[in-house]
Amino acid sequence: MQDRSVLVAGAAGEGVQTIGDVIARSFLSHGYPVFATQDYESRIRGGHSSYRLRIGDEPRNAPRADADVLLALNAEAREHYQGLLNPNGLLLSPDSVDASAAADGASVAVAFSNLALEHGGSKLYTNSAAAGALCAALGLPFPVLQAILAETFSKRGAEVAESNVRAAKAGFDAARATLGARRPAELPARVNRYAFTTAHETMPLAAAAAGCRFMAAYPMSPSTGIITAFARHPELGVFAEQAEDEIAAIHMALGASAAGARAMTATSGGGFALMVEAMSLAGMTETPLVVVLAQRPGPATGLPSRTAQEDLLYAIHAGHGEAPRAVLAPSDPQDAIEKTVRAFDLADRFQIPVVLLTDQFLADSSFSMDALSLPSEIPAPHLADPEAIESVYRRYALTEDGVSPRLFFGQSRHLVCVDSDEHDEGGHITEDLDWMRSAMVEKRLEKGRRLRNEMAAPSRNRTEDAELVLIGWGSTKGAIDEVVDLARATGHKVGALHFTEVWPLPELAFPEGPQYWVVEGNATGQFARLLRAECGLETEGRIGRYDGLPLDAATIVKELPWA
Amino acid sequence: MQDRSVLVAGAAGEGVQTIGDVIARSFLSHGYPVFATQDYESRIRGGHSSYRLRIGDEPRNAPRADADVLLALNAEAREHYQGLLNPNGLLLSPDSVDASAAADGASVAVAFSNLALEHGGSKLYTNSAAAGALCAALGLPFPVLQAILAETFSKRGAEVAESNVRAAKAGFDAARATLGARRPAELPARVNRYAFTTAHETMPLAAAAAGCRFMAAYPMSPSTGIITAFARHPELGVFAEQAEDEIAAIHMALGASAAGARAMTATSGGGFALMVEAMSLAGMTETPLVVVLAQRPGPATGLPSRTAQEDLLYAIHAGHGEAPRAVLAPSDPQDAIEKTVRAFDLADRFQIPVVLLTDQFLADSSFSMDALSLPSEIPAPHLADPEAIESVYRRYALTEDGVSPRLFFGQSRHLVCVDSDEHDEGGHITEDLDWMRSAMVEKRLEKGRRLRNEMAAPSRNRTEDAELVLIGWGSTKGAIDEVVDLARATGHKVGALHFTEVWPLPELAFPEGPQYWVVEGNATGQFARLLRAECGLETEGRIGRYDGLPLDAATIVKELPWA
Amino acid sequence: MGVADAYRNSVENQWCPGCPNFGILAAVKKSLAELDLAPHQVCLVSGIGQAAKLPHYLQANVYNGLHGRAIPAAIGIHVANPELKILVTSGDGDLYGEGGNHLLHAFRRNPDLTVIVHDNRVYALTKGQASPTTPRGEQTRLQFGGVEIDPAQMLATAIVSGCTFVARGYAGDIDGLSKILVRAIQHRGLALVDVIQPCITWGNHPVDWYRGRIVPLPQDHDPTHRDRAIAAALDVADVFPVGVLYETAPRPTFAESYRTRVGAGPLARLPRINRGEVEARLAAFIVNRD
Amino acid sequence: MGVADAYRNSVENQWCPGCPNFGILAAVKKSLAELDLAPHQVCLVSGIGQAAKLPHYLQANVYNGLHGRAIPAAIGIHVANPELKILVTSGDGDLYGEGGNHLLHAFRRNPDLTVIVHDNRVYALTKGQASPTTPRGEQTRLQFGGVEIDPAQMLATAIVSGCTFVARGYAGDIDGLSKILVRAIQHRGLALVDVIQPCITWGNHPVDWYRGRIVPLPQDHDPTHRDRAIAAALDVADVFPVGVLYETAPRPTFAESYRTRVGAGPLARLPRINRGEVEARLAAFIVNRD
Ligand SMILES: Cc1ncc(C[n+]2csc(CCOP(=O)(O)OP(=O)(O)O)c2C)c(N)n1
Ligand SMILES: Cc1ncc(C[n+]2csc(CCOP(=O)(O)OP(=O)(O)O)c2C)c(N)n1
Ligand code: SF4
Ligand code: SF4
Ligand SMILES: [Mg+2]
Ligand SMILES: [Mg+2]
Repeated sequence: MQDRSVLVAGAAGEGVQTIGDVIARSFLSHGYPVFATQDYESRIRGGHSSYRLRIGDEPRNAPRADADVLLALNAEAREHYQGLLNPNGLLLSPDSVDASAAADGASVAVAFSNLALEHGGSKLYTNSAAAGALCAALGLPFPVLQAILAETFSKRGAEVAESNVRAAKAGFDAARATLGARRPAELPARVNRYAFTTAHETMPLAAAAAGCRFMAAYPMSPSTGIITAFARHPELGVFAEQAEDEIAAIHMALGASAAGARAMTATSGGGFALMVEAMSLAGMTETPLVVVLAQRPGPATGLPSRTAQEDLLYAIHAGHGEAPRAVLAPSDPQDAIEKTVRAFDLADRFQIPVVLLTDQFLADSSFSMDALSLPSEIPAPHLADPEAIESVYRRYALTEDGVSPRLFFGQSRHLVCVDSDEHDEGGHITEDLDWMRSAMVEKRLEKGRRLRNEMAAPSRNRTEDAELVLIGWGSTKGAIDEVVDLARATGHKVGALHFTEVWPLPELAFPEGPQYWVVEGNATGQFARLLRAECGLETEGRIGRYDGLPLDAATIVKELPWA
Repeated sequence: MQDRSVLVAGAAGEGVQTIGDVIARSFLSHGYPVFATQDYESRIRGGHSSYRLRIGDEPRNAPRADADVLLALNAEAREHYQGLLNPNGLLLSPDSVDASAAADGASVAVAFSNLALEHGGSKLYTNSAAAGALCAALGLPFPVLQAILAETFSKRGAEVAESNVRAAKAGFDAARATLGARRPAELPARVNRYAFTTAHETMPLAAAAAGCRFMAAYPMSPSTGIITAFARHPELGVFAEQAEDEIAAIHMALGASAAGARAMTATSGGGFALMVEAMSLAGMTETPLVVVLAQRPGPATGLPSRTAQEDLLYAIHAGHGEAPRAVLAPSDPQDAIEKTVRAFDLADRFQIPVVLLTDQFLADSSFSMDALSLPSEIPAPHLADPEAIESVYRRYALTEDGVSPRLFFGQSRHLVCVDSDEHDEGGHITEDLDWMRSAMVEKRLEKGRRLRNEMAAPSRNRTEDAELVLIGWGSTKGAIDEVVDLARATGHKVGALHFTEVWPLPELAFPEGPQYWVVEGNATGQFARLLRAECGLETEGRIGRYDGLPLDAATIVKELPWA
Repeated sequence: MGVADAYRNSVENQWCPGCPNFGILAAVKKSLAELDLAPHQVCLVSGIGQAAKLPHYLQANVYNGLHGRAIPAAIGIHVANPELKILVTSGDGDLYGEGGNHLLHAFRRNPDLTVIVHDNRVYALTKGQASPTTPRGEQTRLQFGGVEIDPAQMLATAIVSGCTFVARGYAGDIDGLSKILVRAIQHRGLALVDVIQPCITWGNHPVDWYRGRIVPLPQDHDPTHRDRAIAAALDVADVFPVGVLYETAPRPTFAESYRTRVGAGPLARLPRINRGEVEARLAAFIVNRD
Repeated sequence: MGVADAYRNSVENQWCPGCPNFGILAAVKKSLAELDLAPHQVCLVSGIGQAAKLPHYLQANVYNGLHGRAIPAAIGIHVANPELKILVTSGDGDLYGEGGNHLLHAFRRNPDLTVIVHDNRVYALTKGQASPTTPRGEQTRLQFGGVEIDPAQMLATAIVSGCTFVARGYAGDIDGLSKILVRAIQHRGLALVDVIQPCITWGNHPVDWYRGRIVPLPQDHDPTHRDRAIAAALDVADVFPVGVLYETAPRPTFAESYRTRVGAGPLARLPRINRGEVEARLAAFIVNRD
């Protein structure tokens, strides 16, 4: 099937997500990959929300803003979203619309709730009727939807499941009838299977696999899913505590880490602000810590349920004084697994805080992945052997690589002294400026230098012959890769460099020849500035998005020099 | 007199500062400028502390690490500091030292406390005896010291004053006797008069003059002097509140500002960390605010009583999301007056937070200034006239320059709505991504662009023919200017560019020709990175200090290419 | 006496239809009308959460700041313009959780504020986690096995910390609540009103469950009796005594002594300090002026 | 029973000679010796301040974190290694001011910690500003005209917040204090011990002034009686009743249910989760596996 964009729209609490999810699963079970994004307001009921599905033959895990099919659950949703409908698109809604509104496309009215009442026995099944109609409009055989509905509602008893299926069938039939000749050919089944999930769903699993045992956090969109996953799955063995505030959360995690547990926290920009002092503390006490910073548009409360890449320089620089840290920005659910495992490893080996920089787009978008897997090797914790330490243990022993053997509180008879002041090797407060202070600064910096040598170079997509190289980082990879394909298809030699390890940046060369353009989800060009500061790269162009929505290929293409 | 460096050393609580201050005032009243720095540990009693005076014919407000004269109040102090004594230096201490310890210099033992007991009647006057000895060693006529002592102790009654003077005279006489032929010529009186003070003492006065009416802060070295000045001088009319924590401090100040009061807070890096979320809030709500960030070495608790320039990039980037702010880094007590007034003005005109980036060196060092003065014009607050607003007032009205007319709560019948979410012009929460969000982002950015156009270029010191240009910022100006003079004196064409407005950086050109070297009080070269990111400047060299002590000319000169 | 309608504005309300927050909004308007306060004399201050959106839904000055930070902002506003009647309206998570320290120290400062806590025992805006008042054992969207720690006792804490007006109200009783609010607003100093506000979306109990458990304080409740007030404050296992639990003679309010020095009215209206006075102080740094 | 000398280390003490902090240090050592705890079984956690330097001055594990943040760090340590006896030793500014929110919520969580507050009624390390316990009217190096707000009542707050062990001690009475500490350390759950610790450098009263005002609780003081305990906690105008003010049956301690699941001992010793189990969960994301 050709690449299709389907938008399900309604008010919060109206079931948009349920419908979207059912349709997504139906296509997936039929063998077609789906990419799904969510768009919702910071409220519990009402307003506008949508679930967008992108369906095709091959996974294309990148957002599309336009819609080939729009299912509007009510008139307000229709009005709000119909501008996105493509010229030949199809509008499905409960009320009929005058021709002009649906322009060249088709408008199909199906009275979802009446059908639900009539055939399911209750208006409660309205969403299933709508899903049925959507199914018809997309050429999906009804039994596929039926199976998914049955599975979805089985927990609520056979009767509920059957009523849903009946309502769906009614919607399906009604839509088919109304569509008449315009109804699409029936989609053949395929054998392909995809893992369908979000990065914030894979990260807690990866953390558990990496040995994480302690998580404290304070709820904040779009990060709350991380702690929720640990709480929902106590079998993962991760102690998960909702703290009284973000300050407590990160200090609990640091305490746990000093006591030997692999520990993490998760928050968004506003909560991270409250953790800044502790980020500096982790640098000073050399305590491993993983912090998920899930970005949303700011400043301040901003747009709590939207996406952005505005916190890059903040994540890098937030903390007084100078100490090394790493910032990793995963690009998809599989990459998020790898980066999470790597974050715990880097944190532990270099005894530093590591930030996993995600965003609402990554948190809420479900990708279709051929497979999800753990790294073949998950590094063991890097704790020292107490037996190997003769005489007195010194937590901050000066070593060649700046990393001191780490013991935890109560690991053995060796006493461990962790201190936030400038300290001597034993961890006690020092005022020795002649030597100790500088030695400790250099110790910490040396870790940073070695860390830098380990940071990954960006991935490359068709850069060999590229005349224009798009540079991106984090969650925009899918969109940028799509731009490369679109541009190549129209004869433009475009390539892409994509960074998922954004701090510290390794030694990098940017060969002369192509133009370099940075594409990122902010207004001030933060990564472009970083590249200039760190690599001296002068970029020719910048494409930024800062309206709260994810970067999509069409938006990027419009800004390219030949557009 | 030639440039002399005098070091008074002892334990905390032993009176080092009193002696230093008395000697400094004596020289000043005799017509000689003094530059005084303090070096102390983060404790209340014991340990090592020193007061260093630099005395000469012309003001040279820059630290010297070496000492021509060392007054050690006890044996530990002597041992700790005598390495700083110059080959021909003079050591004054209560106990005699074997010749080897005082190398080529002279060692003079004066039993301060015995003299105090004998002549003043109590060991309480030991410090005055020591001051008297120092006075003799420096060639200062005794009556000068006598007058200052009398003035200093007059509050405690005539008897105390007289006893101090007697003890001082005994110390003076004893030292003169011991010095014998080595005693210096008597210093002639001069008519010159200098203002002698620190930047943290002038800033509260400048703030009051600028109309500041509200200050909330939480104690933290080296910033505590700012709020203390307001509390000590209620006549300044500035309401000063010690908050329960830094978070409360900055939110109180923001509330007061929204209610129309010019408001400020002051803290150090660790406290600023707790204010980061509110910095972002100030950006979003467009609430004017002045924040003094007095730097000390980090990370974490670090060295609480020492100095550093480690918080530059942090001050610039601390806050989620993107909004304009200004960072000003004054270089001396007069500049601090100007920058403080300017900070309130910029904050008010652009409705942004402004950081005044100082450090422990600026907080605790007393400069000799020819004069201190307020700017000839102190701009009035930039509040709108409620009468001029027709119909409904909109706090965030979109305007060409991005600045909306500002009314405060209760100023008139117009209602003011201040909001931390993305908002519409009226200040109410918006989820309009089609237009309002981008318009508000651009509004805020436009303020930043205009702010940038107003930022001052660096000051220049002999750059016209310079082959090597030293670039500095903030408190290092005196030291770098001294380097220029020293280098020129040895035939090296050195010049200096000094920045006191460090963010945003204005459009700047760095003509080809000279080498550019950045000199700053940190280990990672933060300003050098900033210049590269903002101006594309490739610097040839970097000189950093990160041991907790202020940059001094000798330390810089040692790092120059020909050294 | 004004009419509550004078406070109506046209901002779209984002609360769930039927949420008892509407009752609090109505009671706030009613009490302001009763006290004949014009919208521009009132400033509503909030943090972030469902409750914290309240200030947007009526005509008044609004300071909608950060999560947990309403109290210090309100204190700053109070000092800068004492002519304003300031109401803090925010959630239990906001004021007792993230902002707990500010409330604790506000009791000490005693600024002239009315603090209205929408106590829905849940973090509603973030979709259903435990708040500091969620009872032990209750399941939430994060505490799946039930909350494992005890609830905070902020009313009792207020009483022992020197707060001179402590009340509990019910969002479902607009008249009763507005009567409490009128007294709270009139009270000089900090007045704390915890309002039981069932969340019909994330709460574990329907409104009915609460309604049956809301009981007025006993007729003979003596609001000046500390121990009885504490007992009534703590006593929320299965019944919520509603009314003014504690009220004693007002203590000095915050910034009073500063105010006697500089005079009344907004600080922004005070004349700037005389330039000469600052110049004299700068001149005083000159050592040994003759 | 061990000897206090076993805890002596060679770190230079930075306190002022004669400071009653030395008494607290001695009492801590004495109580640890009494309980026969080896240094490696003990972890001392502090924030920043003069008091917070205590952990450096004896042989034990040390976590000297940030100002105000000892409590959450101690909670994290407690969860990660329940085998440790954890003592938080920090200042009144640290624990009641900057860290007030953590203490408030720690009462709810009830982790098995002993919290020792060096209550010198001043911010000593920053040179003499008011602390949350400085009485109204007292002059300081910042409150020149006298403190204008009321002191915090954290002992009473602890009592109403569910803390099951609340005591007041005196730094000048090493024996008496160490007896209280022994009970506090033995108590299951959070034990709060506020120690009157005159600051001889910045304090407004000499040690003698305090000594005369330190009185033991009345013989018949019933530590299970809430109202009496509150009265004794609040009653510090000119007399300091010393002893265990409040002690009731221990409540469940923090993380108990997690611990029953994963077993005892340090989390670092637990085996890592089975790789296959995580892989199975990843595989479960595949829609419609056949
Ligand atoms: C610093 C910070 N942390 C977390 C959040 C996310 N957040 C928004 S509202 C809220 C909880 C709201 O609960 P409550 O105050 O009880 O209000 P309710 O929604 O229940 O009315 C949280 C945690 C935030 N906005 N800022
Ligand atoms: C975030 C932060 N704010 C402020 C400080 C400065 N500071 C250090 S100790 C201290 C107060 C100490 O008072 P207290 O806890 O009572 O201990 P004491 O010195 O009296 O023993 C303060 C404010 C800091 N280190 N960190
Ligand atoms: S989520 Fe709960 S508290 Fe929020 S508006 Fe809905 S019902 Fe009310
Ligand atoms: S300043 Fe006070 S509390 Fe600190 S050591 Fe000295 S006497 Fe003790
Ligand atoms: Mg709530
Ligand atoms: Mg104290």
